[in-house]
Amino acid sequence: MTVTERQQLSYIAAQAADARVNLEIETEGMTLNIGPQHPATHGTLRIVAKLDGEQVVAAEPVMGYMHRGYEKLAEVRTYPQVTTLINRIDWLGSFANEVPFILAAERLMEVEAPPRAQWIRTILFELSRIANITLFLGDMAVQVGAITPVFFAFRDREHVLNQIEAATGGRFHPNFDRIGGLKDDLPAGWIAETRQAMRKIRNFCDEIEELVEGNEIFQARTRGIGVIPPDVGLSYGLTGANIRASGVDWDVRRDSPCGLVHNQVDWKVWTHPDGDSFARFWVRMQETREATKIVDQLLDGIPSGPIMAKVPVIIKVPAGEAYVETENPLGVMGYYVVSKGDLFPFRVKIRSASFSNVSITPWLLRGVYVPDIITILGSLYFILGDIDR
Amino acid sequence: MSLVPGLVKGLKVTGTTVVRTVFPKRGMRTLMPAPSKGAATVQYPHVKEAPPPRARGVIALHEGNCTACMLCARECPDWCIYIEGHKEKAPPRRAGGKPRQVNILDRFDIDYALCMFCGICVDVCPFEALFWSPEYEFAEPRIADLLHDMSRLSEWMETVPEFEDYESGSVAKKLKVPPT
Amino acid sequence: MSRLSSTDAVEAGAEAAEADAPAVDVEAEALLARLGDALGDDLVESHTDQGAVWVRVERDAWADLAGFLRDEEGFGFFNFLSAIDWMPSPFGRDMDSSVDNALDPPEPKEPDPTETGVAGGDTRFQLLARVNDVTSGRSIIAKADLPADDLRAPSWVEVYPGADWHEREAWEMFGIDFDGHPGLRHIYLPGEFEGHPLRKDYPLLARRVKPWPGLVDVELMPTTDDGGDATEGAEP
Amino acid sequence: MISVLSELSYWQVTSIRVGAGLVAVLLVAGTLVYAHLFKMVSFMQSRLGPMEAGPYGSLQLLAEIGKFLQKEDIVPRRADRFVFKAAPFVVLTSTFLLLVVLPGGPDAWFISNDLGIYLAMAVSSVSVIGILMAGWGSASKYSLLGGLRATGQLIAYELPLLLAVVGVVIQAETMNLQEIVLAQANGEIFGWGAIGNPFIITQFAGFIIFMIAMQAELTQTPFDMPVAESELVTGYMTEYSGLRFLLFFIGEFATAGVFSAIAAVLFLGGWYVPGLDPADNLLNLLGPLVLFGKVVLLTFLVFWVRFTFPRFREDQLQRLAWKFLVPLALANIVVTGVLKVVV
Repeated sequence: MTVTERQQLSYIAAQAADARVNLEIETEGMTLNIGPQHPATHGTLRIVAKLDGEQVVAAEPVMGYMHRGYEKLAEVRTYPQVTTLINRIDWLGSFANEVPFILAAERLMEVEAPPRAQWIRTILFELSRIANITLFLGDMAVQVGAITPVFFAFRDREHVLNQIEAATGGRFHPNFDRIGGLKDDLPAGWIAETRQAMRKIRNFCDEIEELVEGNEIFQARTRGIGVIPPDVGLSYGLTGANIRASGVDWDVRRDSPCGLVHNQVDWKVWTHPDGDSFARFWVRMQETREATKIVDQLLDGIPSGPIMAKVPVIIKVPAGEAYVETENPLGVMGYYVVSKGDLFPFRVKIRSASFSNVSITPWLLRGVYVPDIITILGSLYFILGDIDR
Repeated sequence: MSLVPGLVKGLKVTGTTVVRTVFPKRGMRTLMPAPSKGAATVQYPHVKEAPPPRARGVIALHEGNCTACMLCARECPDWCIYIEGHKEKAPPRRAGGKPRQVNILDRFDIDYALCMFCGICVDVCPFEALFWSPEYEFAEPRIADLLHDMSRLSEWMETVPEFEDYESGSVAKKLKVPPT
Repeated sequence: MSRLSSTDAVEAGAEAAEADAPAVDVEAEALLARLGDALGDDLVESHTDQGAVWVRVERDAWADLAGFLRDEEGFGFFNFLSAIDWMPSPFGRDMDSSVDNALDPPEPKEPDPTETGVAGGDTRFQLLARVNDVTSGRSIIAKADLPADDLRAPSWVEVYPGADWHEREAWEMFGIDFDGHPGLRHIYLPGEFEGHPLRKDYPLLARRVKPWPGLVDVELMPTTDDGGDATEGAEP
Repeated sequence: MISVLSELSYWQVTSIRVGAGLVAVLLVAGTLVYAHLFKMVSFMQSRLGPMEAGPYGSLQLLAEIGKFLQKEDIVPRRADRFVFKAAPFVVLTSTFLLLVVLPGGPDAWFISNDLGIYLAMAVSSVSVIGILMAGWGSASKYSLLGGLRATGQLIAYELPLLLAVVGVVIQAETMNLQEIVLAQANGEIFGWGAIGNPFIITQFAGFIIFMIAMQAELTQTPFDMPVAESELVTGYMTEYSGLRFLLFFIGEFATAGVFSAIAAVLFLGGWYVPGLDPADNLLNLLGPLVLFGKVVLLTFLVFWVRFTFPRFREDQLQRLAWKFLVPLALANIVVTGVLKVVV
């Protein structure tokens, strides 16, 4: 049996994962460990790249440095306690993590949140998308070497985080979604402030458009780099902006809405035909603008009424299985919840977006240059917590 | 492609940001540089931003309301609340009445090194003994010092803000913070 | 005020409920019929509920199912692959009131008879996977029983390359071997890790090394036999 | 001033010059770090930068130096110790050598050499050796990649840098930097000599090429692949700590200052102030300040670009150098030469 380059690299990566030591394998090429502690992997992802000069012969991600075992932990926690955990999966858009789980539990309980709760849920859902992707827009620039945009991103993301904090009490870990509704209603004056924040985010998008997107160097660095054909992307399970940048017109928010009121407002799913890193950046940029529009429209039409449906104080979820997925900032996130009629979920399978999104990297990174590794990883946009769960 | 190269536009963006940061008061024709107003950051120990009233900074305990019912400790996902209590006979409330039996709280510790700030304990408390305070300056140099006891938790009660009004269209009931 | 959902969804967990579900999903039925034709007896059971379709196939047909779904039905999007351990946890829930005597925890119980969920099941371990057709918005959840003494299944990597990492995860977490997988090795856990953490009989140490702080060591309040104002401060 | 110096003995003059050189490098570097790296960039990013050490954080650099000096001087076990330790000094030497040909006033110069700019271009290449030493000696893959990138890049951009200077040399008819300044001071723009003839006007293409090549020589974004934080951690500096890292750091900013000074001399009239007699003794005092002002202006451009743009990829950078800058510089030389002969 001939050993292919890929298999050899897999072997190296396996050895690396086993020994957790620096690799010193000298072949005709050079094996470069990018990570686990590296400025570009925002977290502890490690890429074992085999180089020929500056060209990547093969690359293999090694992860698990941050695995927290949420699927196991969720089995010993009650349903309300689980939302605390899953806040920390994608920590930049954490409210969005809670939504599919709560929706899955609601489906099992056959409860539906009142309209006001659904509305506010959707607003917060989109706010966490903005908070998440705003950072991407700056971060992507850092990956290709421009430092300033990320500070702009931090600066303007703050407006959104402030709104999330004012409503939920938590900047990063809201834990605000409850089975049957929300924990609390919005504070007075929140709607007006959120509108203002949306205006600032749109200004930020304009700035980034001029500073990063229109920059010829940025385009030279990202156009044609890391092209993902749509069918390959789908078979690797890519979702979100990554697959829409390959021209696949698929958005769970529009195509299979569940419990959220995206279909009540007027918005557009953006796609880009190129499938390269620039397309992924571009699609996310449009998505941020679109999200601000969604929020603005939803703010106009929040219905009045209660924010909690009638649910028992002690939540026992009837036996059954439900899978609910939503279009989270990073891509499609779903929870397969198996209940046995208990206080605790019997099994929670977390389908996180980044895990599948990053699984394409061995395919994608062959033959690129070292700087392109960073560009591609940056444009795929993963959160380590979303990979390692 | 526009006529102006993107490179120049980029320089314009950063350039305007410099001007905006240094001369924030543009409308008032003042050319006094005031970067500390124009910057988006504040000089933390000198200037402090006030978190919103709902901010989950630290959990404050209203000692008088706690009955050591253990609900918070049971519901805590991290098992970071430690409660001990005992029963006592209290003098009757009305003259001539029988002595009452009350639960006295001996120990109420929250290990903030473990706490995930999820707020479940505050939610489940049936006696309005736990509240969120936006206070956030309780860092400690040693991790063991983050185990805060009853007296410390009660001190934070003073920093608990009044509950805000709700946005219009809400039918939620506004809660009250008990006086310390 | 309460808006309890009034959908007359079929009772989850009911076996073979798809045939007599009130609102028959025509599209799903047609898909199931085509699957039945393609797989024959290997399609063991199926179930539809609120638009979701579950199928359970024989283990040997696991890869054929993937191939059929992708090539014939256009389910090009690989969503996830995992497994379920249907054995009830022998450790209970670690914080039942019966565990209040934490210093003397009960011995691990004999596993209860395994109950499986939607689309049934005969064995303790069950594979679970989901694929989508993004153009038509259809999706299907596939299951396959795995005999406990021979935990192996055909790999999906040939059909869906994205299954690679998911199968590594299932191998690591449940100990399921995938025939034809290019390299089953640890994905999250260190290489020398022993055991399969997501199996129900794998203890969660975080819950075992520390006593539950929710133990009530205030002796229970006698009922308010002393009359008067006992409501204040009384435990409900 | 020359009269004062001539009365002193050789060693006294030498120590004055060495002292002036140190001040010129370190003070300028410190000011640039504070004004640009700490403050301007912070304002660019809507923050305040250091505010605690000294008024408006002006003593922050001293605090940083104190911090670096306290740190352990780590040498990786498999590093080539001598090469690793010597590398930062080689880089810094190149900076100091660059300085010697710079004139600061009619008489305030270190050496007046007829091959001035030639010498400057020659010694600027010495830093490449230092960087390659650092990259190779560190026994780290990131450092090696960074060192190799630096070498390829610096060699590629030496050429346009040099060719951009040739236009100035043709116009000034000398390679002596002092005389280049005088040529600009005494020059006329179509008979109007009020501000002299700063070569930025006639040699604008040369100026642009020089600035781009300079940006690359200084390994500043968009040409910072050798350090490329997001790819190579910090490239050839990855393994350095404490004092030696500080030397690289000072070297980076001091070189930025010195190169800007060369650009100011070549294209902006150096120490000359329009309206004054170039031989005025006042310019011996005013000249260095004027030059410093011009340096601040040029480094502002350098850092403005640095903190605005993303970085090129190595191959794109080489393409820019060989396919765009070199032909453009050659064309500039041809045009300048033809015009020189014709006019």
